[in-house]
Amino acid sequence: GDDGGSGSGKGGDSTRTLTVFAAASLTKTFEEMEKEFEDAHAGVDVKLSFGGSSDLVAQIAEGAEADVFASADTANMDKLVTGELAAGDPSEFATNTLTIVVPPGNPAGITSLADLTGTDVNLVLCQPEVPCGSASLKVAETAGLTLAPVSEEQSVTDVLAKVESGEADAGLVYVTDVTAAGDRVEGVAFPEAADVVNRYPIVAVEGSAEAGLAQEWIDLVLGDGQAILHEAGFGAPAA
Amino acid sequence: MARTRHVGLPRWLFAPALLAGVFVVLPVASMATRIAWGEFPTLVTSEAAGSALVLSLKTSTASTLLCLLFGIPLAAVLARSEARWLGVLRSLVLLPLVLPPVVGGIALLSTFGRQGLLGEHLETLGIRIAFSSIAVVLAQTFVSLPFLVVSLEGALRTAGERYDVVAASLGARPTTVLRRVTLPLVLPGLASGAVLAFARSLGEFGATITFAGSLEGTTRTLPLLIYNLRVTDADAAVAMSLVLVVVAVLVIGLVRPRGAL
Amino acid sequence: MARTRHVGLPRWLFAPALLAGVFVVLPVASMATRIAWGEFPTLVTSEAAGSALVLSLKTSTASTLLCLLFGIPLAAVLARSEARWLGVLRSLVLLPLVLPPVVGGIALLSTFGRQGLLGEHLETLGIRIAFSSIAVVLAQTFVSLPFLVVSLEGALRTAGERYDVVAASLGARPTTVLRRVTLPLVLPGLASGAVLAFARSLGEFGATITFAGSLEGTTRTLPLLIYNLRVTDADAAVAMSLVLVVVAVLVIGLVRPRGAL
Amino acid sequence: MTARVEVVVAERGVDVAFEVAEGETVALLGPNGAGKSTTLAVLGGLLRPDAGRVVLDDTVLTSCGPTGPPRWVAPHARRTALLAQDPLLFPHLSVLENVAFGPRSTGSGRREARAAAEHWLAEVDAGELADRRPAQLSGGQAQRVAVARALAAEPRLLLLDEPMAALDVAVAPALRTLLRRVLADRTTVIVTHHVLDALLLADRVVVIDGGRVVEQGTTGDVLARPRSAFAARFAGLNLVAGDATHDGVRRPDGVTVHGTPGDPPPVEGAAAVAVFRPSAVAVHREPPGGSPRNALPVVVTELEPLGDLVRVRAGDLAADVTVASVAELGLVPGAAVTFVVKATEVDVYSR
Amino acid sequence: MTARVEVVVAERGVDVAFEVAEGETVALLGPNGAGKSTTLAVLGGLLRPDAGRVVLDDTVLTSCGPTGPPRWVAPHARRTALLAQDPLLFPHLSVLENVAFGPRSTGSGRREARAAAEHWLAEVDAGELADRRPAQLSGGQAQRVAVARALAAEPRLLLLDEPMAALDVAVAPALRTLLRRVLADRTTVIVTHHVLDALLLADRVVVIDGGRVVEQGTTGDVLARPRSAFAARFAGLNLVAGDATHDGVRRPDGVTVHGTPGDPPPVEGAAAVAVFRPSAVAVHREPPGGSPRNALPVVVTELEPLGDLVRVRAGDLAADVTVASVAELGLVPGAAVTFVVKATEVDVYSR
Ligand SMILES: Nc1ncnc2c1ncn2[C@@H]1O[C@H](COP(=O)(O)OP(=O)(O)OP(=O)(O)O)[C@@H](O)[C@H]1O
Ligand SMILES: Nc1ncnc2c1ncn2[C@@H]1O[C@H](COP(=O)(O)OP(=O)(O)OP(=O)(O)O)[C@@H](O)[C@H]1O
Ligand SMILES: [Mg+2]
Ligand SMILES: [Mg+2]
Repeated sequence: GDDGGSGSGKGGDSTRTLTVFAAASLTKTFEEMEKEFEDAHAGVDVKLSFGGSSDLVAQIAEGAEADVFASADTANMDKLVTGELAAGDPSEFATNTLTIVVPPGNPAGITSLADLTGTDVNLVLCQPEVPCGSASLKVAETAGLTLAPVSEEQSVTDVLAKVESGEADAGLVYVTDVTAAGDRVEGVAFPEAADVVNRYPIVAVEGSAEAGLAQEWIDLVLGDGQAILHEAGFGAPAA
Repeated sequence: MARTRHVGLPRWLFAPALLAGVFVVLPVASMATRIAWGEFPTLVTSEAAGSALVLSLKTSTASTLLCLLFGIPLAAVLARSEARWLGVLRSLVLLPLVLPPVVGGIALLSTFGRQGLLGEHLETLGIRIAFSSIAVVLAQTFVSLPFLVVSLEGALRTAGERYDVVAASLGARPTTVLRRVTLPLVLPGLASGAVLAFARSLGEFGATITFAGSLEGTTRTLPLLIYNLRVTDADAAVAMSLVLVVVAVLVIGLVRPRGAL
Repeated sequence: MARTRHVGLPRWLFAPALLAGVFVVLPVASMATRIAWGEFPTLVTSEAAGSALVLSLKTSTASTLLCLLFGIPLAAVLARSEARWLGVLRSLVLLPLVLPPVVGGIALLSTFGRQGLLGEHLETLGIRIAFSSIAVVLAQTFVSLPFLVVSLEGALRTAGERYDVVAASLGARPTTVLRRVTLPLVLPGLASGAVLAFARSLGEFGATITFAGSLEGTTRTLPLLIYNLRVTDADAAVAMSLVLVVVAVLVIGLVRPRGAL
Repeated sequence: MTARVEVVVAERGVDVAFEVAEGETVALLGPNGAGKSTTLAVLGGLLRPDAGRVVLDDTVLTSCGPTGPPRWVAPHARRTALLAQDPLLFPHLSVLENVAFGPRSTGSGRREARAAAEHWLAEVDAGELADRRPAQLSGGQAQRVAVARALAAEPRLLLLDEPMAALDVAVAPALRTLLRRVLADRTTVIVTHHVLDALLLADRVVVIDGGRVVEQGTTGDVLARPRSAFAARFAGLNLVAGDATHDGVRRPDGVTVHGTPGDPPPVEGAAAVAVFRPSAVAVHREPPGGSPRNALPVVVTELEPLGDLVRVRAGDLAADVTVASVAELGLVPGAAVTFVVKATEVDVYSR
Repeated sequence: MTARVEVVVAERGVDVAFEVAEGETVALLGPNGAGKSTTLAVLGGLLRPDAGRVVLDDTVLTSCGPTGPPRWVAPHARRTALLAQDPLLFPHLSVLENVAFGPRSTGSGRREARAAAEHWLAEVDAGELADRRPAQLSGGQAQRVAVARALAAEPRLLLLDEPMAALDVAVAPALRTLLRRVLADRTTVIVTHHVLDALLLADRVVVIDGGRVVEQGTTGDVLARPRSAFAARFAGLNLVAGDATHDGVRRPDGVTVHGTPGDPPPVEGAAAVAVFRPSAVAVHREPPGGSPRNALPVVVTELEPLGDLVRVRAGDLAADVTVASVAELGLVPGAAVTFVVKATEVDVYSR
């Protein structure tokens, strides 16, 4: 990107800017789409801002200039919609499910969700307040298990870091996170995961000066972008 | 009573000083105005809040003591020795200041973690640091140590060595000089340093979450709790922040020696 | 050449000093050993890395200057005036130190944000601060100011007023005294303070992400980039952290006056 | 510049008042801790007294306590350069910059200030030290530079606290000559412990003891006819205080010293002093008969060489005798002897 | 304790060597900047010389440069208490604690140290200051406390840098008497600018000028028969240096001063000095005839009162004359006169 002085240098100048706020878990996929989009739209500079979905909603509410918002859950998207900051209805563009993540070689020999309840297993989860944490609780609840983590991490990244460093024996994260981490961790799929599906909605932001471009970005995500998302481990949208 | 007159400060100086004060105080004050004071008591007296507060105070005190224990010698060596390699060490001590705390946490993991440089050996001895309160203290010490060292070294340099020399010539051994002359003379600087270290420990978040994790009663200090709350209940987070601020101001106000910062 | 002898430090002092040094340096070193050095050049020369580095240096320099501009007067007032209410102000200045940076960001938003105390009025004037590079500078200034003020105030107190009084009696007006006597005498303390402020600005993360967001080229400073990278590519994050460290050490090494920290 | 000074600093037990006339040099004399430096600090505006006034010409510089509305002029606006007991050269400036500091601060241009600094440095014989840092000076060199710095500030009222301390025997007379020239037409208050400084530099002396002015007057008067014990000691004279008799002074212990009453003679019974030179005192093993009418029994406390003579001290009193007599009389500290002085050598006047 | 000292500090142009015998007190004399404080700093271990040795009895305290293996004993292990030119009382300790610091540091118990401190404070007449902070002392009081602190440390070698500076006329003799008693059996090096201190306290004097020892010897010898200009000035004598003639000294400018050659007489043509007292000098308007054989044309530079007399200074030379003659001759600075001195009053000896 350039080093333009403020949030978005819009107008009829040589470059137009499209600002996309997206959940952190979308970083890799959206960065790939950015290239594609910029190739297809000469003179357009896409600026991506990643963060926790709730942070991003708060920023938009505080006046951050965003054209598109892609959330990692429906709850935060609902906040945007109730705040009358969404232009139109959100569209779901991906889903994600949980998986067990273990260090390479699976030293603790975890094979099922029930194995996580072992007393000698150092288990880390996301804190209940963030989407992957609440999903983890739900999964355990449906399976009738009580999980006793040694730490409730702030984000998926922190869970991965703990497992990757061997500090924890196992954790619960999204499939896409395991895919992104490559061979630094291993995933252990478990059947109960299908009960709790996380949905990713996207919407154009109210008052965007680049409503046209915003819609084109959304179209890309819903269209050609699906392949990129699939490669990263995301499931197809339900509807 | 007769009073030594201070050299008056230039009057224009008060304008930027006031601005600086306002710049620091106003945001906190305006945040305070947003609190739903009705719910405040329930919010801040919850069990989670209580245990986080106690943990924060305990670990911050411990890490401040560690900072004093190791930081005073380091500052003394940096201020008084003239060896070349100390210049390098002096820059290195600033590392935790520039490292984003999260990266500091990663660094600590790569040293004291289960597969870390030292952690491996500790593991075989049956000692595990990660996910324990000790990890919290280590993380806080790591980020706070430079504060103590830098302030104290500055104070030691400003104070100079004239009185140390007199003490030595009166027969005082280096340890006696340090204890009875050097440190008492830089008490204001030492106090500032300790206060900075304590405050930094109390507010420490990134390294703690990365290195120690977040579990109520063991590793979830007040800043970690505040971060948790923020996702679900921004008001509660702000309320707890105010508690943190008040606690810090109280502790610092009670502890600091007269005349020192 | 004849040399003034330093009073020897007690020998036992070197043990804890060394331990302190190791405790700070070892984690960073052991983290460095984990870097895939082969990819290092590509990682750190990416466009994103470049623009983040430039932004970080620009904003940190700006905020250090702001800290000096407003912090020197504040420290002078705190150190030299004896008014009662200054005791309170002195505690309040420490607020940004204890506040978890994220909360500091919230506080800044509630002041300078669109619906904030001042932001509202600025908005009607067509000025919008939040989520711009100015917001980055403000966030950094907010968290760094206490460092400068506390170190400088400590140094001013340690230096005392004897020379100021002499200067005044020779006819120097308060401004002249400040410029030609007071500040030059506390140069080591002032330099330490500026270095601390710069370092803290360079590493600032929480308040920035909350108050300024994370937009490449505008608000995504090096720590924010590192945070982003951590999600996708932990190795790159560590590599960039090292870049940050090296930059900080270089800048500090070049800038600091001789003899001062 | 006429200066009027009234100072009360309760904490230090100081309560003094005196005046300095235009162009006059006043020496403050007194024992350690008498309050001399305190008085200078108040004059220079570095200490706010509990009560008192400092008036320079018609400007009230300090006024507090019951007398009139409170007033305070900042030190820098007083133009009263103070050379304190400690040289306190600015450690970060060179010697030349130190001396140029005053002129620069009071509005001189860079070159002008530099020229003035060079001039004053040369005057105190420290020209070759111009480029040094204060840390590279010896004690006496620093003292000289501090004197040059105070003089270069060209103050309306110059305050010098022991400016000649730490100077070597070769420099001291030269600096004294310089000060004598410089202070001739300047209003100055100078603190000193040396009689030669007072004699050569001061028009008047003010003697402070225990925080009170015990005596003041022109230098010649006070040193020739001291009324206080300290001034007598300072002038190198013997002084016996007591009540006036018709031809002398009766000490509280009953011993009477006879002498020549001054003009006017003291009223009988009033407080008076008898003053005589040590060289007028003869020392005897036994009280002698004969014409000298005063015989004071004393115990020798110290012996000091004094040129060809020996000064025999016995408490407050002193006698100058030849080396031969010391040997002859077997004088050692602790010996009980009699100090004998002719009444014609003793001046008696009221206190 | 015998001390042997050889010190080279190139940066300050100092290169001196001397010895101090067991129990002896040596006075270091010399102009400002001569290197006196530098020498004390090396003795006390506060400065490492470029070359030199300090040997106390058989212990090598400092050794560096070409002479033997390098050695360095830390200041605290030397037991050489140094009273520097600046009192430097510890500001955070009370006066009593300051004085007790030395004893406490060298192993005395708390009560013992306190008792010692009280004793020494009383000795310097500062007992009532015990509970004050140094900031609450006057200049002279601080100086006295600093003396007490140095004495209380009971060092093997005592180093005093102008201990009598800043003292008032009443305290100075008492402190001098105290030091005289205390230093009698102590090995001490003392720096002073006052002839009385040297006379009363020192067994030997070492005169340093420009960083070199220019003269040393027993105090009496040096002060009575000085060989260096500074020592003559210090002793209050006139000194003319030049080449020996058969009965005098020829100055480089050709003027010859005749006198009484000492025993042994200086070799003709060798460096020699002529020394005479100011009181032996008569001042004439015109060169007189008659018996006094020495007539030195001079220009008066300063006039100083001296008791009943007036000291007429003309550059390095001085003459003491009566007030009456000053008036009669119309002596003022700048007047060209002739100093006349009888050859019998002039001592001539080799340099
Ligand atoms: N800062 C202070 N606080 C309290 N008392 C003080 C302070 N400074 C000096 N004093 C006391 O006040 C009295 C007067 O002190 P001052 O310094 O005026 O004496 P002085 O006449 O200058 O003596 P000296 O000849 O020793 O310099 C002394 O008894 C001293 O102990
Ligand atoms: N720290 C220093 N660095 C360099 N030169 C110095 C330093 N201190 C003193 N000097 C110089 O060294 C010489 C000797 O100084 P020293 O202090 O020994 O003199 P002194 O004989 O004690 O004089 P005084 O009677 O004035 O105290 C002087 O010319 C002085 O200027
Ligand atoms: Mg004084
Ligand atoms: Mg000296």
